[in-house]
Amino acid sequence: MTERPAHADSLPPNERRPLAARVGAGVWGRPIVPVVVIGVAVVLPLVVKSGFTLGIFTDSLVYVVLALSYDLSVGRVGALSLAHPAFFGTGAYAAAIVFERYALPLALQVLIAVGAAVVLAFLIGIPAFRLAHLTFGMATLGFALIAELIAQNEIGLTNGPLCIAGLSSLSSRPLGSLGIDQNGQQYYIFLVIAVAVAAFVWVLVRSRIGRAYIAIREDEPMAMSVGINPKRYRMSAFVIGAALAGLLGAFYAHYLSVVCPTNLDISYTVNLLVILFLGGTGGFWGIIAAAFVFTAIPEELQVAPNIRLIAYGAALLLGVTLLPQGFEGAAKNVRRRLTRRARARRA
Amino acid sequence: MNLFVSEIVNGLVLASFFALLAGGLALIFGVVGIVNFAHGDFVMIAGYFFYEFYVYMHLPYLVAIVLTMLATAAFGGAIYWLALRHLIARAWYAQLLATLGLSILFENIAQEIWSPNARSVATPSTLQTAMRIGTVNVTVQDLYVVIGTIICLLSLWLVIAKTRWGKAMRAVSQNREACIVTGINVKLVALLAFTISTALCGLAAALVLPLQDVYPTVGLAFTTQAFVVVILGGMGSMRGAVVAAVIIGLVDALAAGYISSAYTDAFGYAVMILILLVHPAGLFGDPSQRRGWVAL
Amino acid sequence: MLEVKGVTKSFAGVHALEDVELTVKAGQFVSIIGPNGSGKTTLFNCISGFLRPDNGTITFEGRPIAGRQPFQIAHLGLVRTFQSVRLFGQLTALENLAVAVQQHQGDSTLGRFFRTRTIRRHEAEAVAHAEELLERVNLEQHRSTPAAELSYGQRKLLSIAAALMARPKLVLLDEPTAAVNPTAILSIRDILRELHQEGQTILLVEHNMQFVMDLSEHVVVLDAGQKIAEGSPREVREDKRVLEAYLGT
Amino acid sequence: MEPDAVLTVSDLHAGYGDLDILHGIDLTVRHGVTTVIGPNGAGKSTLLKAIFGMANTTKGTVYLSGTDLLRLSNRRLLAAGVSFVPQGRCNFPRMSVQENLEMGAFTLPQRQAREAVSSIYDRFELLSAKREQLAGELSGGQQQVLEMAMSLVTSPRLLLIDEPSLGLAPMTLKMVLDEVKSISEQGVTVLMVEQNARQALERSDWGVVLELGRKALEGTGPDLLNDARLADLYLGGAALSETAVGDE
Repeated sequence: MTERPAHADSLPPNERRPLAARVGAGVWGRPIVPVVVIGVAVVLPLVVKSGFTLGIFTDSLVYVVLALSYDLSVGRVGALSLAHPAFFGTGAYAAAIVFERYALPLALQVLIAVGAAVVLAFLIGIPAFRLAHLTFGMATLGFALIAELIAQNEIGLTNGPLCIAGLSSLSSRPLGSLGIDQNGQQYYIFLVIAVAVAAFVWVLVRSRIGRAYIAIREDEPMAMSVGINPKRYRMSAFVIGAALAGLLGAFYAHYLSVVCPTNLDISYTVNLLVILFLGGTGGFWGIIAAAFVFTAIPEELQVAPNIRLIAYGAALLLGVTLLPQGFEGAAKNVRRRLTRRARARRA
Repeated sequence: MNLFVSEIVNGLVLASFFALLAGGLALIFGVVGIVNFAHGDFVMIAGYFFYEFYVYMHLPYLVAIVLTMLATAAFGGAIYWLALRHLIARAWYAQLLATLGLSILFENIAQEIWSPNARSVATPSTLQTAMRIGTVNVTVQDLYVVIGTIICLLSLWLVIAKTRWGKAMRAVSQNREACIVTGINVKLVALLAFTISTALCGLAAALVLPLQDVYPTVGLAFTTQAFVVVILGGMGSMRGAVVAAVIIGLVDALAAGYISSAYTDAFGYAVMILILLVHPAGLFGDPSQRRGWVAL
Repeated sequence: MLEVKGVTKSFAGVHALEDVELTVKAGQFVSIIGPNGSGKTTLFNCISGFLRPDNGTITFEGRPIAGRQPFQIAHLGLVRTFQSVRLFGQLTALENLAVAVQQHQGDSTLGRFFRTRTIRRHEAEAVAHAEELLERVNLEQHRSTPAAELSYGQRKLLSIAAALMARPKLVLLDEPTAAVNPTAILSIRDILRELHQEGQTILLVEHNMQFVMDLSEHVVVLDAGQKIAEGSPREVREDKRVLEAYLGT
Repeated sequence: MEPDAVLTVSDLHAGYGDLDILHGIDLTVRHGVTTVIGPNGAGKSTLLKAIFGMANTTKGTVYLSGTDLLRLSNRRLLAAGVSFVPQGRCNFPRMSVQENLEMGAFTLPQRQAREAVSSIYDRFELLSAKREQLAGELSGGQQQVLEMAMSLVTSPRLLLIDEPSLGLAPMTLKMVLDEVKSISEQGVTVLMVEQNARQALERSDWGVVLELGRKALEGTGPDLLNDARLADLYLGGAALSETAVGDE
């Protein structure tokens, strides 16, 4: 028996918490940040004329959605799955296959893509969640690898390494009539998806479901003792994240107009882990910022891919070693230290 | 029958490679207490070392093998002291991410130094001689791999079982606090274990290189294979790692021979997942280990 | 209300509990005491579902609960606290209470997400109840403070409030005074007394004898996994075997 | 400093991280067995850990006949003649008794280590019969004896033992405490923390009672056992200090 209570320092109460953190207050909290961010994102294509640069921002939006959906499992319930690209790729393949064979409309393709990702998430999750920590991660990695091998080898279904090509690209007639070109239209479509998914995640994590997620991540026994079934909630975060990735995959297939086995590749996982852990797992704005920083900046600077990866690797190694809580956590620490110092000065 | 026996031989060669990889990984996990996701990259780098010594400098085969082991061990020890030892008290997922970063770093630095192209090593023709054992062709190389592995693992076992520092390694893996009060230098023991583990990577690379090309991104595949084996054997158990290496090696080889070579890796994973569902802690793991999820 | 019969639990061959009997009647305040390693916490863990007893039965309001999952037991109205404060540090005091009410209403998952009118009403009620409890434990001015920033004693109080959020029929309190400063102990004592006077059934595990003797109607003494005495606080205090259990024989 | 003092602790403040547990302990340990008792959370284990450099010491001194212990690394402490048997299992369960003792002698030169281990076998016949058995397969009491033996391999002058009776059956407990007593009779000064106050104090030359990080009482074993205040401290009668909850 240790004689040490877990934590005994007492800080003065912090009354200046954002409204959104209070139960019963509006879900949206201070609207200023999202309004500014969305505003900037909307006017961006009017400023940025280069199709290349706009494409980079579109890619960043894709990573925003992937990272936020992946974080539901990694950051919110603490299940370090390594299978997220499998859901994304499955969504893309599902949409591509039903488009190619039955020419279904986009809405149906998206539904089917989400359905396929959800089914796969249950297939992976049911056995994998019987395991824990690293074994869970390795089991999900195994499933992800099997999914990629299927995409590579089941040529009758996926064309294998030759990819499914010739998908109609995304466009929007109303935007076209406003004189926005193809690149701009695609950008706006992904902007709408990203805003919708971000809003969904924001509401979800502030609902009672989100509070249950935090509860089981922070303290599973305590969560159980107040009546929360950890298995069910952990699975739900995993499956919801998969559904969002599948949805994104369907649109992404049309954005690239081609789907290849590399869409399921583990290299996505590596990028996403960099974004999540340096942006701060279980966060929101930190992840969004990191998705942009780690996607747009290296692309825009046209850094050679392996130099960029050297930087990623170093960032991950040093970041995890030196900043245990990511950017957001580091920023919070700095803020806390500053307020404490200010308070001390006042006193 | 012929196919079966020759696949068993392939399986044993594969198993030897896995045993060296996974044995080292288990040693790091058990003694140092780090989940090392850059393990396969040490093999990749060792592959290039071997290439430099053997192909570029034309050193004799055995000399090149020994030099590769020494160089990899020195390199591993240095990396451990500079970077990895700071991760000891951290959670497993933080270790996984940091070493994943290290792996990306190695991979791309290797690309800068040695180019992304695959390199292969032509072994001395004497090694490629095929011998007929019964009805099956076995190359001298195959025998070298299996026998070299067995000798290496046996001597490692002797070191761990009989020597003072070997015993200290076991002691550290069993009870860190007790080590502190008995005055065992835990930091030095961990460094030693890491160095031995990377020496095994060096041997694995030098033995197997003629059978497998080396290229900068090959490390991640080695790492995941090593993890499959170590998790199946039970984290931190050297014995488990060796047994699991034989299982996975044979399964991979037989599946490649009889079912489909395209899905070889998938069978290893499938076996791991199936066995884990029955033994969640692996074959020789400690089932009392607490369940844990990422908590930041 | 709670009946524990013949409960036995051993770890690696060592009997942590041997044939323990315990009854808690509705409205009663019962305490379990005993020296270190006497099996108090093990008994608690068996009752709250964190351990499965090797033998024996545990019934709560006539329903057998031994071996059920902790969250299922919580649903039946039997809620516990922990010896080391377990709270969700990132969440505010009020949110910690809100999490605690999670599962006790039959809301649909979709409803929870879209915050239908019923949900909003339930949440409003829950918030009102939480405010009330915060006031009870004198934390109303800390409603928006993250739990990690509260003092240890305040967090203990908050965790008791969290257990009460679900309006449990029986609360199990695991050492509420451990590592708490003397003033906070007094306020915990007053709060528990008040709760009990209002009819709350309470089962307490505690080291602080003063606290136990002050509050309980009935005391059960465990030593080396066995019940060695029980009765009113006075009877127990005068029991020779109890003193021996503490000072050794 | 008193002439017969082996260990002198003065005004020791220690804890973990930001948390202070000991609030100024003064203590003189003389030859024989000194037992520290006290309710949970009193800081008993922290006291031993602080002496062995395993807690965060913020103030105070610890002298072992003139040597300041607080500045020493654990290996230096062993060389200075201090050994520590922490609470809970402190052996290597999947190593043999022989190997465990060798690990206890890790800081000694090889030859000296061999001699030390064989003299331990002469001292503990129980262990001598079980050289090749795995430590994890011994009974709880035997493991406790093994752990004490491991810490005696370095021939310490001062032995710190934290709750040797933890989790032991009553009969084994007596055996272990008798062993502690006989260790002290062979010239090793023992500072022991023990829950089982009566059993421990009966075998002690001096007893110290801690409460909430301060020294509450001290005296010879029998004196303390007959002190009414001790029972109150454990069973909460009249308040021993201002910290207890007031009676109705």
